[in-house]
Amino acid sequence: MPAGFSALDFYYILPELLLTGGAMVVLLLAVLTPRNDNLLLGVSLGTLVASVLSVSLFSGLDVTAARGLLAVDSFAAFFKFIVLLSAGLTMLMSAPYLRVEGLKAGEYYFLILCATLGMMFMASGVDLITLFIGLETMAVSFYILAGFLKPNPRSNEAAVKYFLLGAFSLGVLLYGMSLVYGATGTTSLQGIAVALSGQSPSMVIVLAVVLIGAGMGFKIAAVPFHMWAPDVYEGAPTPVTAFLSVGSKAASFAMLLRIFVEALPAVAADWSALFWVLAVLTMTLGNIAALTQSNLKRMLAYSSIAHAGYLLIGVVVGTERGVASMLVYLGVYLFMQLGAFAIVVAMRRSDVVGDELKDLGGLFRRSPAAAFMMLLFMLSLGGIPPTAGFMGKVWLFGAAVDAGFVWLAVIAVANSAVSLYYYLRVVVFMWMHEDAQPGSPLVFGPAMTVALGIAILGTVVFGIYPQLLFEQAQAAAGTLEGFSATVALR
Amino acid sequence: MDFIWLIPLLPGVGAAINGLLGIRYFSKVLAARIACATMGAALLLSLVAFLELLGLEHREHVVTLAHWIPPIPLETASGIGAFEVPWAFRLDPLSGMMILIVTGIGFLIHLYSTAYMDHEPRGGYVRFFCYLNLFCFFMLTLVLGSTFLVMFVGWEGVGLCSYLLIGFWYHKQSASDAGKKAFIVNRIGDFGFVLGVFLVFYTFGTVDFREVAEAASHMPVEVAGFGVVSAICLLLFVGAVGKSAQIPLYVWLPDAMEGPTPVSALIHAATMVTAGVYMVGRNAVLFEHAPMVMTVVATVGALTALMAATIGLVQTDIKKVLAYSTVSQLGYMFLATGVGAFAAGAFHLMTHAFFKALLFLGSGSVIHAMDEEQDMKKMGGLKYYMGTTFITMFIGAIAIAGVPPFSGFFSKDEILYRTFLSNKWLWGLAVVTAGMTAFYMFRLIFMTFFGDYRGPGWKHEEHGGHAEEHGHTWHGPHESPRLMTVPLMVLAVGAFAAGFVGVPAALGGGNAIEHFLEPSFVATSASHAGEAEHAVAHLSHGAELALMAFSVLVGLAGISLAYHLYVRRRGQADRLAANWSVAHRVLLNKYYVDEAYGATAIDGTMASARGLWTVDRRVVDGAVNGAGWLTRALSWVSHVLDKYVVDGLVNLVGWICQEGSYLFRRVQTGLIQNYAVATLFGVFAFITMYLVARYVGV
Amino acid sequence: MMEITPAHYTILSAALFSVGLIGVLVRRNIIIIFMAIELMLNAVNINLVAYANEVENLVGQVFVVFVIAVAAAEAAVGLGIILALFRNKETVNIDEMNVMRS
Amino acid sequence: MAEALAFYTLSVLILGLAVAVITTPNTVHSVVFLVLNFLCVAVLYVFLQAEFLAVIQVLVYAGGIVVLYLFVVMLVNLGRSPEEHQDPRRLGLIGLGLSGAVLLELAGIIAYSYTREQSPPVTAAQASPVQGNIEELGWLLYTDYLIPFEVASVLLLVAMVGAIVLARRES
Repeated sequence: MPAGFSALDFYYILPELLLTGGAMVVLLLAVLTPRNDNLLLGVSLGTLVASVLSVSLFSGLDVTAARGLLAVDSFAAFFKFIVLLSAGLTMLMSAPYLRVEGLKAGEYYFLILCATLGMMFMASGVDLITLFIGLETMAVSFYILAGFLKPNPRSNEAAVKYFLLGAFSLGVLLYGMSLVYGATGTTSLQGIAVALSGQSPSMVIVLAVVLIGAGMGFKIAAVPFHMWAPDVYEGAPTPVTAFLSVGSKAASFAMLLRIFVEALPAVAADWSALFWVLAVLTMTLGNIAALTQSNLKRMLAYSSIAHAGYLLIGVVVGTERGVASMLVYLGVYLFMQLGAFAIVVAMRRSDVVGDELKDLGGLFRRSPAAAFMMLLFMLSLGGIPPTAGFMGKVWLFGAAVDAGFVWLAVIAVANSAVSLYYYLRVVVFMWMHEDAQPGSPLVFGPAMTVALGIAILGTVVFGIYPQLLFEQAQAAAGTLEGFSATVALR
Repeated sequence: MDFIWLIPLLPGVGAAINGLLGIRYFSKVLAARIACATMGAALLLSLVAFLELLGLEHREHVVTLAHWIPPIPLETASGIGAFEVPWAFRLDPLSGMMILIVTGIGFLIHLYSTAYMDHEPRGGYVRFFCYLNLFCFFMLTLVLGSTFLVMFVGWEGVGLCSYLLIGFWYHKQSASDAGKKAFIVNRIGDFGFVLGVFLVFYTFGTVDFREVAEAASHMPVEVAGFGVVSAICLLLFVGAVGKSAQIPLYVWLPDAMEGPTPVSALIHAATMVTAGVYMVGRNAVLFEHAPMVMTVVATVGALTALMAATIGLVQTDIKKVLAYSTVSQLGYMFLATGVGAFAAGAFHLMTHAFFKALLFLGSGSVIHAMDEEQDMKKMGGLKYYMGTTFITMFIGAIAIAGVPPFSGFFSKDEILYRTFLSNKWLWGLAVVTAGMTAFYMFRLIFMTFFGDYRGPGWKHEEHGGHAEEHGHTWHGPHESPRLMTVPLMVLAVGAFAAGFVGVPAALGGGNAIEHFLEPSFVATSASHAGEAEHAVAHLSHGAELALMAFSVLVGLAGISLAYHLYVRRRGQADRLAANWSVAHRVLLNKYYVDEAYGATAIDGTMASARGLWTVDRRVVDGAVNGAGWLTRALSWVSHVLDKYVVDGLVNLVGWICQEGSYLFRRVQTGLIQNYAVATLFGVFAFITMYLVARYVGV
Repeated sequence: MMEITPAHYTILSAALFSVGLIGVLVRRNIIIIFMAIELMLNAVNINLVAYANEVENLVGQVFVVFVIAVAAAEAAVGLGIILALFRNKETVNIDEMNVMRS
Repeated sequence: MAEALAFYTLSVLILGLAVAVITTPNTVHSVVFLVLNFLCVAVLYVFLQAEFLAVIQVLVYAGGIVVLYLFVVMLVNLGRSPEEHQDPRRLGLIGLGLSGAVLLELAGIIAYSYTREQSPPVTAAQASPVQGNIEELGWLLYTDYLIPFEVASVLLLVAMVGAIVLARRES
């Protein structure tokens, strides 16, 4: 054991260790029993559950481990729960999809687990190097997953687009990080904050803010760095799209918050302005572009862009309230977005692609249960009470008003009103259109049923009783450091 | 009385059962029974709750079901407040009256629909009842909700149901367009409402109606300036304008008639569209503290009433006449609230619910009898075929025209009286509207039920042609089945008798409803005692009676004018020329010129013999001519406004969004490098922004 | 001019970064675009090493090790993706990859 | 003086080779220029007291990555020029202009702030128990940065699995 690395450090990275171990086991099983999909799913889910349990061991702590490279705090725990849950739901909805598409389950689950591992380091890293390597682990896994449907040219194209633009934005991000290192001489977030405090921020730091903002903006699909998202979301396998739009986005937000709130409070006024512009552009363009989409996955892609815009409000606000409400929104977004994608996955059958809006036609007559669930997800995405989406919006927009960003809140409310149009358009298709495939109801396997059940439960329960989520989010936001300076500079 | 939460829930359960199971498995009869049973049970519960309410000292009962939004610290004008919202329902006189209206009329319309929708295929039939029940669920949540947010749940929900039901026959392009239009227009209103609620919380630190009223009652009345309360009220009123179809957002309601007729009766006449009036009444204390907004409310109400009435004069589609009439009557209610007569507004809301639901259902019966024909020019003489419908609709028309002792008289007169006390100009507008209302309602009655039958034939040669397109044979106009006429009769009784709860003091009554509703419009029961000091000025009973007589005379004049034009003259005309029977197709003034000319030319000798009477008549005709021309001009102006300004605005918003959407789609070229260029452009723009901000100094 | 400061290295790195940018934006051969991205990463590395030299700690060099590792990983995956694409479409021209748009 | 001479020579070489990489029509030539570019950068590292990185640069970049490129270039040998088809909607010139503008901004800001702030913040160099660049770097990698190091190994495993999954021909 190297000097300065104690047994405690290994204890603190137990969730990550379990996940890595599980991933290796899955990879081995994929070689030994390549056709046993259920076993692979079981082991993968078991790994996730074990990881969740071990995360909850540390949920009340607030310490740094591994020589100051990782934070074990409620903030990290909250995001780990989110990414692990989204990975679990993704796997559950993948099971039938893999069967229909005839994909190899072993490598697929392995890559999902590795992407999750990267996300967990993004959530807990407090050093630019850790964050960067976590981001890359996630991104490389997603490059492969996006192109997992090898015979499908759309999937190829999605992979190429995501890969090239991802590598490009990585260059921009790294350039910004190198500037920060040059100005402060350290990569530790804490160290950066200390080095920058007490001096008027130089233009180089502002330059770094823009470059890092652009690099992270790419990952969360913020306008104008969003353009990959619709194409990649459309071409990638649907469960991967779901995971990309929830897990990847959540982890990137964690990393973004860590970098900007913990390391760069000295230039809070600057990045707050940057994200103000990004938030307005993102939600407006996302919603308006979604209005006329005919492909369901593409529409959900734009919707997820718009939601990134709402989430950015929490970053703009930058206070503990703002971050807490953003976390609530992320928690809510997880259920509704994954639920909507689960329905899209359920529409996929050997003879039907099922990701066009018109494929939903008459779903209410074919599968009333599926239609009602989709209705709930759409209402929640649109922010209609009493669904969870409404709660998230109330808190988020309330935080914005509270911090004096009234115009931002007004724009966000107007955007929500616009967004209702295309969400309800889905409802119109399900209820008021001719049956697209008469007489063939959707079939939910057990895995899909569980996934949909969890998504519905989250969407409804957090709409009626959001207390639990609020408490967790507040505790998580409380452990993020650097607010005092942010508030002072607001 | 803790069971009041069951009242909204029961229809909700009905909707859930029919929606989840019924569409696949239930027969028509079973689905209809479930829907009607849940509504019936809700009606019974409402009655019980209402009776218990009468026995309460404070006339108020709040039931908190569960926590909804846990306390969220939010900044308000007076420090940090806890934004906490429970699932709470409030039963007080206003909501008590509303639940009776919603469940009572709702139940009748459910019954009526079982027969009216009978020719729908099974799936559509069950779907219809599912929506209808769902609507009642949301509507009852709206009226029972004890906070702005619970009300908002219902507010959005009824909007959704309305949207679904307008587009019920979605394969009809016009129907789905109308649904879309309703949706877009209502979004504008909702935007105002949401902002208003935000501002309410910011100002008062609570969203509970009672607490807001308490807090507002301690604020100064904003007589001179436009303060925060005025801002709140204006925003809330924007919401009400959208929901209750007032200028300038009324355009969706006439189009909403694309929905099935029972829907028009329930949602677009009796209940949902009155939600705006209800909401303003609910916040009476707030509005009383914002006199400027009150003036806006009254003016908008009066103008809407007048404008919609003028349009109603020239419509020939039976449902369109009723739709404009509804807009006009809603304007009346806002006029009442705007002059501070909240009780009168609510009273008119109730009587209107009866007679307008009656008229709509009656028109549905007529349309049913005429095989889906809605054009009054193709009706006529129907009283010989469908006596019950005729008599009940006639009662409704008398009620809306304001003839004593029918219900409309009392409520309308109360509004006119209070308006007279407050603003003579608005009173003038309202009286003119009352005359027009009487005219066009009886024009409707006369065109539909009197004169000769002008519809398609059915007896011999044309027997198959028209009817068999619909898949069933039509045997000519006929009375509707009992399930449809019984609700008509019940409503007719209501339309006749509902006014007696509010007989004014001048007629020896006690104006019971006003005293009953009063607690809902004041801050506390304590300040109720001090009500006398801000009591409005009174006229002597004699003057009041004179006003009353005047308004009745105006109503009667309207009726007699309609009779003059659509019954008497036509009879005369029939003897004169064979083609006279389609004269009502001709525009009003032209009709008169021709008629007068024909009368003088052919009956010239008779004319000289009649002497003075003819001169009289010419004067009258001339005046009518002028009025007709003016009306047409007004209608035209309203129509142009409607089509190019209001529609234009709505379309513009939609157009901008749509074009923006296409623009963004064009930018999305699919070329990776263009995406990278966009990223680079973002970087460049942001760096430039900072450079400019820092070194140029903006 | 004669004294070589870290600013010199940074400006060299910025220039190399921009050359990479231009390569990404104007070439149509995916493989060359990919090489241009490698140039961008190299610019970052020069920056980091120069700064590490300036601030006299090795964290920057450690960072470079990781950047190189990531570059290797990306190269492997990226070339795999290009191969898979080539099998389907028989092209490596980036302009022929716009099936999904608008 | 000598340092300046070396720096400017290397700079010209690095930039010139980079421009050659992105302008040569022949892909194989491009790869060769890339190798030369990497070697020049490695020399630059030696000047900056980063000997270990110089070695890595040669081994991993020039030796490993570039060979991979060559393989792929051979594998996707096309019958026609890969640049034959051009989409008219592509904003190549705008990209060129923007790149130039961003370069100007970057260089301007860096040069400006360097002349303004002559005292770069120097944090305390971490005390290391060993001497020499390579030992020190190794020490740091296996103590302070052990976690990212291990994650990087997972990342490389992912890349390996991914490359196999993507490049394998389906039977």
